[in-house]
Amino acid sequence: MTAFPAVLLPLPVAIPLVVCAAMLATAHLLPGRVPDILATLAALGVAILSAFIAAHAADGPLVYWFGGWEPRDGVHLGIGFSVDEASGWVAAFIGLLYALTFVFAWGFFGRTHGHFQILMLLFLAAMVGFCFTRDMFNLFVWFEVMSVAAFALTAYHLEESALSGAINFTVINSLAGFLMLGGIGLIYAQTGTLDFEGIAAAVARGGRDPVVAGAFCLVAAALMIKGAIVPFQFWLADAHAVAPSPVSVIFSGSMVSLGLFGLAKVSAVVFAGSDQVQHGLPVLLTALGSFTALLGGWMALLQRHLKRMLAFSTISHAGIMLTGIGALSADGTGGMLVYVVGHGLVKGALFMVAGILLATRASIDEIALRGLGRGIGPAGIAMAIAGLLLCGLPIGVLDQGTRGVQGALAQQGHGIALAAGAIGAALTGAAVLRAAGRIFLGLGPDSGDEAGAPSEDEREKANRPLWLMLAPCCALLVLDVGLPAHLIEHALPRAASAFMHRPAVDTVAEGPGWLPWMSVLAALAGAAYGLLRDRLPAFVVRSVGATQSAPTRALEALHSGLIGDYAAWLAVGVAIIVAMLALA
Amino acid sequence: MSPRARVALLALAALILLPGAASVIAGLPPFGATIARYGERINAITPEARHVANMVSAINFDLRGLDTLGEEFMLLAAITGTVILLRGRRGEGKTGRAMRRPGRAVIPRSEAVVLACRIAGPLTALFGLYVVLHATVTPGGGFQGGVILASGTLLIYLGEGYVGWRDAVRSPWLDALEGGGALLFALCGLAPMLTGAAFMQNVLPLGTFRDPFSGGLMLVENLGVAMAVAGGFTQLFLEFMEETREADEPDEPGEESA
Amino acid sequence: MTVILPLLFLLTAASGTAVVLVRDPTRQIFAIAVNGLVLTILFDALQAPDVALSELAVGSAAVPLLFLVALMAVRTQPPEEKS
Amino acid sequence: MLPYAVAAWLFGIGLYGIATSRNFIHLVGCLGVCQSATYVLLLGLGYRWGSIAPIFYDHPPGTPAVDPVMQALVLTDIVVGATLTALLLVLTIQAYKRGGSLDPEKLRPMRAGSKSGRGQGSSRGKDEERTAP
Repeated sequence: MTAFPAVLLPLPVAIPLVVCAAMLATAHLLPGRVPDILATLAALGVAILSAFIAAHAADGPLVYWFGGWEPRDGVHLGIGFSVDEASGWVAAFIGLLYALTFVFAWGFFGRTHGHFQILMLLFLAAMVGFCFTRDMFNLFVWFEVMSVAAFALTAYHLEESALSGAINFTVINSLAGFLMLGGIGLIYAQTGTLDFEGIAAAVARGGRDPVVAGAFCLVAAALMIKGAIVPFQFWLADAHAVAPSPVSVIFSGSMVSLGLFGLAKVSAVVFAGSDQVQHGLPVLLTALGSFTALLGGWMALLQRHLKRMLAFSTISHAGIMLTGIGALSADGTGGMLVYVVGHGLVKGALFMVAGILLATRASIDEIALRGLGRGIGPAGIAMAIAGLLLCGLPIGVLDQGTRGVQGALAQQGHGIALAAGAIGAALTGAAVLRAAGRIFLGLGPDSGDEAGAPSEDEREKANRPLWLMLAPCCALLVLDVGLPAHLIEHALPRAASAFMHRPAVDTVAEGPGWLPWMSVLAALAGAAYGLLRDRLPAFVVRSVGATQSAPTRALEALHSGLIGDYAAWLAVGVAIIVAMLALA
Repeated sequence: MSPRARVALLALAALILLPGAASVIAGLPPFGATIARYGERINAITPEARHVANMVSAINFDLRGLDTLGEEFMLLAAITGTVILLRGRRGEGKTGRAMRRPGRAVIPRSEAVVLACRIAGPLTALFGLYVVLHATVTPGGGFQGGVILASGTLLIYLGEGYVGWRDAVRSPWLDALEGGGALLFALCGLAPMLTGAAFMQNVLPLGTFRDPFSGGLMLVENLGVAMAVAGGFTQLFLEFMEETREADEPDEPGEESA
Repeated sequence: MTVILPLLFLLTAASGTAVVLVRDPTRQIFAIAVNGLVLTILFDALQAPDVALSELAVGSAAVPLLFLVALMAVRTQPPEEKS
Repeated sequence: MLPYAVAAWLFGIGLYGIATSRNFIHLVGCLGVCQSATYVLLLGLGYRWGSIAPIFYDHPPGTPAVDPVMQALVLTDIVVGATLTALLLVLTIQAYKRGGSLDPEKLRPMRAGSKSGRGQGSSRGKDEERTAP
C-alpha cells in the first residue's frame, strides 16, 4: 500500500478529467455560469493538491504505481507517477495559471455548453500528467492529449488565419507525436521497458549504441517541436497569434515551456547514462538555444500584431530556457525550471493585456492602437512592468530563473549563449515596451519597419468588465514580483538535483549581476529608438533602417506560413540533431 | 520557398538522415528474433493474475489502464473540438437545422435498400456488442466494438433517410453517452481508491479464465470505453454529415453509400 | 510465412506511396482505403488481431468515410461570399 | 531489416507528400502515411517468428506469443490517428469555406500585405509584394 501523501498523486489528473466528463455528459442541462465556476474550482483544486504534493516531495520523490502494479523482480509492469519537488511545483503553477485564465475568460465562451471549459480542463489534466509520469509511453499519451486539445482551441475564432494557423500547428505537432512514438518504440525494443528508471539503467549498461542515440534524437526533436526551437519554431507564431487570448495565455505560459521541461527531464533522467548523448547535448542545446533566442527576439521587435509579437518573444525565451538545459548542470536546469514559472507568469500577464485591448479597444494592431490605450491606464502599467520584467529587471521569479541560467552558462564558459540570451531578452523587452509606449502613451507616430509586418483585424467579445480581466493579469505579475526570493533560493539546489536524479548540491551559481541591467538598458534604448524615431537625426535613422530592412524581409519570407516549408525545415532540424549526436 | 527549393532542402536533410537511419536499423535486433522482457513477462503472469485470455485487453484496461484513460479523453477532446468548430459555423442554436427543414417531403427509398438496412442494422449492432463483450477473451474490445456500433447507426441513415437518422440519434444523448462513458472509466479508476486500493486496481471478482465475464473491473472499464467511443464516433459522423447538408440539394438516399 | 511477411511489407510500402502520389483527392480516398486494408492484413499476419480489427474499423472504413464526407462538403458548398 | 526500412520509407514519403502537397485533403492523407510508419515500426519490433497472437484462448498460457505491449501501444496510436484525421478534416472544411481554396499556397495564416486576410487572393502568395501603409 502506498503511504499517505503519495496516495494523492492520481488526483490532480483525475479531478479535471472527472469534472470535464461530467460536464460533457450533462452539457445541455447546465445553466450559464456553472461551467465557469466548476472549471475554476477544478483548476484551483489541482493547484492546491499539486502544491501539497510538492511540499511533501521535498524529502524525496513520491512514487505511485497505477493499478497497484509495483515492479516485480526488476520488471516494471505498470505505469508509475514519480513526483519530485520541482515537477510538483511546476504542476501547481500550471493549475494556478489555468484558474486565473478561467477567471480572465469568465463568460467569454458563454454559449458553447461549456465545451471550451471541457477542452481546457483536458488540457490541464494532460499537462499535469505530463509533469508527473515516469513512463515513456504515458508521456506520449499526455503529449498527444495536450496537442489535440490545443489544436481545437486554436481555431476557435474560425477566421481564415485562425484555421490555417491551426492546420499548420496540427500537422507539425502531429509529426512531432509520430517522431516521439518512433523513438519510444526504438528505446523499448533496445531496453525492454518503458519506465524512466528502467530505461536509464539499461542505457547506462549498454555503452555507445546507435539505437539509443537514434531514439533520443527522435524524442528530443518531438519535444523541441513542442518547445518551438529553431528550426521547428514556425508553427508557434502562426498558432499563438490567432488563438483566442485566454488560450494564448496557456499556450505561451505553459505549453511551450512544458515541452522543454519534458526535454530536461528526459535528457537528465532517461538518457543520463548515454555518454554519446551527454557529450553531444551541451553544444547542440546551447547552439540551438542561442540561435532561437536571437531569432525570436529579432522577429518580435519587427511585429505590429501584438499577439504575434508576444508569440515570437515566447520563441526567444524558449531559446533561453534551452540554453539553461544545455548547461547540463543542476544550476542550469534549476534556473530553467524557475524560468519556466517566471516566464509563464509574465507572458500570461502580457497575453491578458493583449486580450484586454482586444475586448475593450477592438484591435490588436500596435500601430492602429496608437494612443487608444489612454483610458485604461492600469493595463498600460501592467504591460510596462511585464515588459521590464521580460527583459530582465532584477526582481522576481523570472529574474531568479535568469540568474540561474546565466550562472550555469558563465560557469561552463558558454559565453556566446550567455550573450545571446541577454540580447534576446533585451529585444523582446524592447518590443513590448515600444508597443506599450505607442499604445498607452501615444508615442511613436513614425512607424518604421514594423509597418510592413503582417497584421489582421480581430476583435473579441467585450462582455466582461475591465476589472475582471485586469485582476488575474495583476495577480500574475504580483506573484512574479512578490514571491519571496529566499524560499526559492532555499529550495532550488535540492529540488534541481532531485529533478535530475543527482546528488544534492549546496548552492547554485549565479550569473554576473550587471548582465540583467545591460539587458534592461538595451531594451529601453531599443524601445526609445522605435518610439522617438521621428525626433532623431535623419542619418541615424537611415543607417539603422538600412541594416534592418533586408534581414527583416528575408526572415519574414522564411516564416512563409506554408506547411510544406515547415515540413522541410522539420526534416532539416532532425538532421541537425542527428549530425550533432553522430559527431559527439 | 519554391517547391523545388523545398525538395532540395528535404534531399539535403535526407543525405544526413539516411546514414543515421541505416545505422539505427543495423543496431536493432534482427526482425522477429526476440521480444522485449516487459512483453514476455506480461504474457507469463497475466493469465493467472487476471484470469483473462487477451493480453492486449489486459494491458489496455489493467496494467496500462492509465494510457487508455488518456486515450479516451483524447478522443473526447477531438470530438468536442470537432463540435465546437463545426457548430461555431452554424451557430449553436441551429444544431438541428437540417433535421427540421419544412416543406420537404421525405423521398421514399427503394424497398430493397430499406429492407437490407433494417436487417443489417441490428446485425451490425449485435456484432458490435459481441466484440465489446468478448474483450477479455477474443480480439477486440470496447474501442473496436464502439466503432462498429457507431457505424451501425449509419445504416439507419441509409435505410430511413437523413431525417429519420437525425430523429433517431439526438445530439444531447450522444453527449451524455460519450461523457457518461468517459466518466464511468474515470470513476473505475477512482472508486478502488475509496477502498484503499490503488487507482484502477482491480477490486472485483476476477471470474473464470476464458469466460467472457472474466477480468473483474476490466469489464466495467471496457463498457465505459464502448459507450464513449460509440457516442463519440456517432457524434463525429453526425456533425460531418450535417456539414454536407447546408447547400440546398435534394434529399437523396444513398448518396454517401460508397 | 517467411515469404508472405516480406511481401506484405513491400505491399504496405507500395500502397503508402500510392496514397502520397495520387494527388487527386477523389482517387486518393480509394488509395487510403486500400492502404487501410493492406495494413489490416499485415497486422493480422504479424499476429496482432486486435490491432487488425481496429485498423479495419478505423483505417479502412471510418477514416475514408470522413474523407469522403469532407470532400462532399467541399464540393457541395461554394465558399461563402466575401464580406 | 525490411520492416524497419519500410517504416522509414513510409515516414519519408509521407513527409515528402506533406512538403509538396497542393491540397489540404491530400495532405491529411499523407499525414496518415507518416503515421502508418509508426504502426509498422512498433509491430515489427514486437514480432517474433513462430509465435502466436497474445490471446490464450485456443492455445494454453505459456505458448510463445508476440509482444502484447507493442500491440497495445499501436491500438492507442490508431485512436490518435483517427482523432487527428477528423480534426484536420474539420479544419480543412472550415478553411475552405473561409478562404475559398484547399491550396496551402493560397490559404496562409496572417501574411504581410493581406491586412484583412480575406478577398485579396491576387495580392497574396507573393512575398515581395508588400503594401506599406
